[in-house]
Amino acid sequence: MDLNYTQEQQAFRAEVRQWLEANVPSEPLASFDTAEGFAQHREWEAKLNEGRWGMVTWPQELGGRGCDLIQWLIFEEEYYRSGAPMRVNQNGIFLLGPTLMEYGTEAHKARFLPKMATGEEVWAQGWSEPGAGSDMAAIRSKAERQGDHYIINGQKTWSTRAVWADWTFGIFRTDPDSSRHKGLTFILVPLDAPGVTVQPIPQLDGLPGFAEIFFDNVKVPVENVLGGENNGWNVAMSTAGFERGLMLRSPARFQETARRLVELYKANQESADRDPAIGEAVMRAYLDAEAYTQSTYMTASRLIKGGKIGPESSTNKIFWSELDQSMHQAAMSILGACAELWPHAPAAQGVGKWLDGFLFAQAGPIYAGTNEIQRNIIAERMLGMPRA
Amino acid sequence: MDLNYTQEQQAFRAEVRQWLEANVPSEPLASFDTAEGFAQHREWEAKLNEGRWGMVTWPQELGGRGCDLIQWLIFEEEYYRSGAPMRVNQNGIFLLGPTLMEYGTEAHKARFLPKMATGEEVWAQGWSEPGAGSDMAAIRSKAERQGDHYIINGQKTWSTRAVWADWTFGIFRTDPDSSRHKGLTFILVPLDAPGVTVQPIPQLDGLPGFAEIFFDNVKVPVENVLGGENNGWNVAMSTAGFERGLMLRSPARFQETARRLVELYKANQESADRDPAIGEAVMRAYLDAEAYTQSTYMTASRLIKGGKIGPESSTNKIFWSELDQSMHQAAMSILGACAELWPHAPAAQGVGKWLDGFLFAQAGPIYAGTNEIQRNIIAERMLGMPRA
Amino acid sequence: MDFTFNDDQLMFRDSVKAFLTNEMTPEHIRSLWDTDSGRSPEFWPKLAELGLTAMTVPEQYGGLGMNALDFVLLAQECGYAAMPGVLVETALVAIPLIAELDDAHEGFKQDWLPQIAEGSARVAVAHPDNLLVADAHMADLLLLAHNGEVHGVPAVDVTLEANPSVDPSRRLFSVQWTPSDATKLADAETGALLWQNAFNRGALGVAAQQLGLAKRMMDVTVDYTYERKQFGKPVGSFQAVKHMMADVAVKVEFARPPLIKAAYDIANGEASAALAVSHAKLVASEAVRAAAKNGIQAHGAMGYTWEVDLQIFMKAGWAMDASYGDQGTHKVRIKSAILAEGAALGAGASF
Amino acid sequence: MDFTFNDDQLMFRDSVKAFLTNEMTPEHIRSLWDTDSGRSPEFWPKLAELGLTAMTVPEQYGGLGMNALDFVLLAQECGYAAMPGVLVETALVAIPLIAELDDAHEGFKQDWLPQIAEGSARVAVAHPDNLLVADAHMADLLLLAHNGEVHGVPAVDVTLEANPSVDPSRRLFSVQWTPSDATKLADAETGALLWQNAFNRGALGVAAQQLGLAKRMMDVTVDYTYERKQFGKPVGSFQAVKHMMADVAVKVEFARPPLIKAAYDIANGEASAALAVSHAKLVASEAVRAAAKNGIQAHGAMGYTWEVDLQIFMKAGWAMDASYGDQGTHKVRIKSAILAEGAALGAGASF
Repeated sequence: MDLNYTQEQQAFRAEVRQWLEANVPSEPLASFDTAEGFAQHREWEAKLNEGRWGMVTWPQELGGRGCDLIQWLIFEEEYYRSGAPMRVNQNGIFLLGPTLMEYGTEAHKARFLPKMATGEEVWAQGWSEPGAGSDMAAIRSKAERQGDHYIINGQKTWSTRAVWADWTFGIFRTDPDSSRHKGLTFILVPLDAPGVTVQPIPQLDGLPGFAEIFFDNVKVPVENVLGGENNGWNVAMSTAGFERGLMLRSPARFQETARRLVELYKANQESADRDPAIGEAVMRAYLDAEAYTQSTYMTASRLIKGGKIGPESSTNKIFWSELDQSMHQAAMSILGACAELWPHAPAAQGVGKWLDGFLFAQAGPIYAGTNEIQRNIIAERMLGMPRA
Repeated sequence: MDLNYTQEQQAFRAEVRQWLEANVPSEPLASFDTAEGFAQHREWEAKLNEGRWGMVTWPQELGGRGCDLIQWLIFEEEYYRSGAPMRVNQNGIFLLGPTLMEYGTEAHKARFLPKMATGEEVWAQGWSEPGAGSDMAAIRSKAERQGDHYIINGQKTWSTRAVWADWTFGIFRTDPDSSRHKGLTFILVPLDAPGVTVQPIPQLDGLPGFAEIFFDNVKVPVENVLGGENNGWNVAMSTAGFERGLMLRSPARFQETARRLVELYKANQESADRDPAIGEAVMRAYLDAEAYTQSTYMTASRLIKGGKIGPESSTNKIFWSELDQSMHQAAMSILGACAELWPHAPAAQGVGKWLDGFLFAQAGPIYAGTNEIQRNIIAERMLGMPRA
Repeated sequence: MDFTFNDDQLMFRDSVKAFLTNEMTPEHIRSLWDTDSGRSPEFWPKLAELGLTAMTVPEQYGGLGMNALDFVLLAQECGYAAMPGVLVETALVAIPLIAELDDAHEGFKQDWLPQIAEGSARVAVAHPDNLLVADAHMADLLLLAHNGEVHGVPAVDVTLEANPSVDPSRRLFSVQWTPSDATKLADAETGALLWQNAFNRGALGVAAQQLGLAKRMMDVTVDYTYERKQFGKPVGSFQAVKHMMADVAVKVEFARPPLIKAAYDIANGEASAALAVSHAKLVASEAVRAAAKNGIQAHGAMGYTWEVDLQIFMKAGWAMDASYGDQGTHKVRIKSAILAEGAALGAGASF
Repeated sequence: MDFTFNDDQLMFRDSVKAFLTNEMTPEHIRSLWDTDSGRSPEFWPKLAELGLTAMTVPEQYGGLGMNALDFVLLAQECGYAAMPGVLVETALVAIPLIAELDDAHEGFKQDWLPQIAEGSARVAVAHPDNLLVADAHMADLLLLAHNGEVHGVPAVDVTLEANPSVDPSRRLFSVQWTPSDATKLADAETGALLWQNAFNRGALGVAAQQLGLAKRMMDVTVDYTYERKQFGKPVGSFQAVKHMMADVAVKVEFARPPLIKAAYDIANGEASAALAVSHAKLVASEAVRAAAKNGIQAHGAMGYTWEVDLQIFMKAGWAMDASYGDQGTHKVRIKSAILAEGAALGAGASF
């Protein structure tokens, strides 16, 4: 055990920091759930890619830097620390990218990875279907093989980024007689294909953060299959494993929120301390963000040495999502009468983006597998309790 | 709505207070989970009965005072306020007593109520059976009719007070072909009958607060049936209804604990305030005890006007048991290094009976139907959510 | 000792509930969100017709002479319906504040109270403990604070600036105005008491509405758990979902008695009113937070959408949370009351 | 940057775990409860044989020269087994405290450390921040505080009075003794630092044991949920029971990294050690409370009995909760660290 960064790691951090200081936009971008903001974020992805900072964990030959997980953590720390824009293309970079590298042919990689890296093609995920939610095996959308094509019919929902994205990936039932996890195939579908309709779903803040995608006889070439016909569940699990794992919920995000919360608290300590629960929550935010960081470093160190992520990763999902909720609730409590105001309200003093964050934090315990599903997984697979 | 006590109610309170001041033992009695303490408590019941304060809600003609629920609340307030001993015979007075009045014949009442009132006969409850717990319908103990007797075989467990009690009441399967709620009969059984073996169950503090009762061909006359053969479930529900309802969990108990907690906090405020969660918990204790009292007065007022207790009474069970747990946890936190010490430890300063109370509070969310069962009831019967 | 409402109180509550169920549907609320004022011109007259604007106006000014206890059940129903606007604040704060002015302002009372009672004039209250003024844009009269004094200013003499809230139903304004002797209704000494009473009544009103909102979130969520299916079963049949709703039910159930007690104390001028109000407000706020958190969780992803009605009630509950004192304000009042030397605590001290 | 233990550390942990699983069974612990001393005379020599008493003794005194990081996994296992006695306090507090004495006490070190390493002498620590002294009755030497000074007193020169704890395994004593120049090992100035270091190491030891206890409560409860049946099914198949155990698992899982970080900081003399220790101690205490609460609940009535082994672990966890600082003590240290001007917070500041 050695909790010091190596000289190389320190140099890497310095390099990231320097580039970000020079390149992070001075004005915050508009929300990527708006057309304008989406375009701005796509541009930012291109800029990141120019500096080869877009997909640092990808191999060198694919335009990445072949960073290991510790380097990735360092990159993320610097990224969040710099206040750089949110990644509009995380579905591609963190979910589909690694899946393509594992299951894709050379042709797949050549076709999809470069444009993913530049932000030229932004990916939406197509996991859930209506009435299924966290039950990923309840897939009813069909892909029927016709010669060298599939004909896709059905519907996906809760597809993040789909409103302005270019492509989606998801699993479709290719064996009509199958049920649950069997007979599914992982397919890549361009959102501008004839027969695709994207129906925005406005979220709590009124912006279309996700969408329904309708497939009406959508024709997709068999080349768009990843990992082979009827093998979709395995491919999807590898993708979802990443999602549930550490790649998407970088500790840096929560550490920065905790830091901002401490600042907010210190700036309002006298009024905040009228409610002792606030000081407690602030302390808790710092500690939990720290524990989450330490835990991630432990996992990263273990994976670098050849370890595997197990069902204990479900504890992560619960921990960060509840942390995020409670940090934002604490901020709302500190803000008091200002908490309900949007930042452009004249009377809103020092509210920052806390209200946005508060609303977004409500989704944390729901998406990427509800926390109830995660608790089932922990109980059954980690603790070995009897199935229902 | 009128939240003032009437003159009669005030006079009643004064009368209770006066009697208790004159009669409550100056030294605390030993625990009624010891032979010595049980005898002392039985004596105290007799003394209460002499003053006609033993079963104030019973009708005048049965030796009670015919108190309505408001008077009962006043009595309880004064009782807890005075620091009088715990009631060793509450199973009789609050559970079986009212059930006898509802389902008993005149002969039953004449035979059992007076001795119950004097404490001459102390009652144990015989609800649970091994492997059943909160599932009261999973009764396997049998009572076989033979002429004018039943022959009882089987086993009860978690029988509070059974180690030193004289009688037990419970339900037994009289129809061998029945299952679940059907074919059960409510029977009164003397614990000194041949074939009865009482096996103490030591609890967390090492004392036998409950027991297993084994029945080996125990012969009981049919007169000991309450409410008729195969009608036991209804009789038991009426009894359990009282238990779940307000009669056994008098708000006064929690108000007095909250008051003692406030005192403990004030006496140790400087050290306690190092942990802001303590001040919060103390405030919460007071508020929750108050809310529970108000709620009980609302229910009592409603019942006096002819209302009924519904499934919302399951919220009571959760509320008082969690309140009791958190109050005692707060006390342990205030006591710090002294919290773990028994009162007779030389270094134990001002610990009172908090450790005893803390251990006992752990049982609250379990007995009288676990809080999980209560939450099921609330969800299904009060909120009308779909059954599993 | 009788801790129940009388039949009149319960019947009036039922009729208001029925009225709001029909008139103030989620669809209607959403349609109001898209309007400039956020208010329907036909609605206030209907409230007046029902007698709601006259409830707490003293009889000599054309009102019904009812008190906070009579009104509290109605305030809960206004919350349950997420009714936009300031009926509750008008009945519990503005009207009593005017009625409590001293005799020197009898003319002011006669000018305004009858109009308010009949619904032809509306009032907004700029309580000094609140940051902004709700529905100032609909008001004919504003009650304003200046160095602790109470002022009454006609709408024509103020300038408003809108402050958008997370709850699109809620219309909040900063108010620019100039105090003068002509606008002064109470000096700072009298004002201190008036504003203090107004604060307690305002907090009671918010608590009542929040409790109604918590109940509504619970009800719409329970309904939704029949609709939403996972693994082939309605989510409401899963024990985890049941228990999360049961936890809300416990909070709602035990927030109600303190609310009623607070209303009773205010109506009867009890010394315990401030403590009772703070208790009620704190637990109502907690009930809202729990109902929102567990409500959205039981809804799953739908709970995070604009489409599902839950958002209407969550946002209303969140938005008014710090109005008339945030949790900290009320915790301070509670603690100072229970830690005071000689505070009446323990069994027998509640009533 | 490598946040993993090496193979030696893990293998030693495994062998200690195996040893304790065999030797320190719940049945054995119960049998010790009934003895006067609460300790088995054969057990300490076995610990010495395994090298556990020598682990943290510097090599020049016949020890293995290991540090807090090497020992922390073992301390967790001691907790997991609810091992009675003060091995953890000896290794993490007593031995380092003696080893840290200045050169003037070289003779004292040479007298005691080799004996402690080989298990022939035992030490008890009366840390000034603790109320009582654990296992003073088994000690040959007591390290005591007097006005901030450190004193070393042979057992023959002290008088003990027993203080029964809720945990029958725990044997606590008040100590009567007379300080003298002959017993003094450090003056108040040096003592302040020594006691401070001892406090951090003691808190680390308690945190490690508490975390082990929380894990054990989780494990025995999970096992029990197969045995206990309700409505014809093992209670562990009910979602409510699963989720209550999952909640404990989350707490245990996220209490581990802070514990390891604290051990690392102490072993490496990092400035962040005090903060790290307080973090570890606080969350370990919370894990114990949650594991006890949910453990007893999942056990049902059996959890409240003397018969079920859960009680052994609950009581051990509760009893040591305030040892080396209660939650308040550690919260104060955490808050002052994170609210300090210029505190390093946020992304990139952890290591």
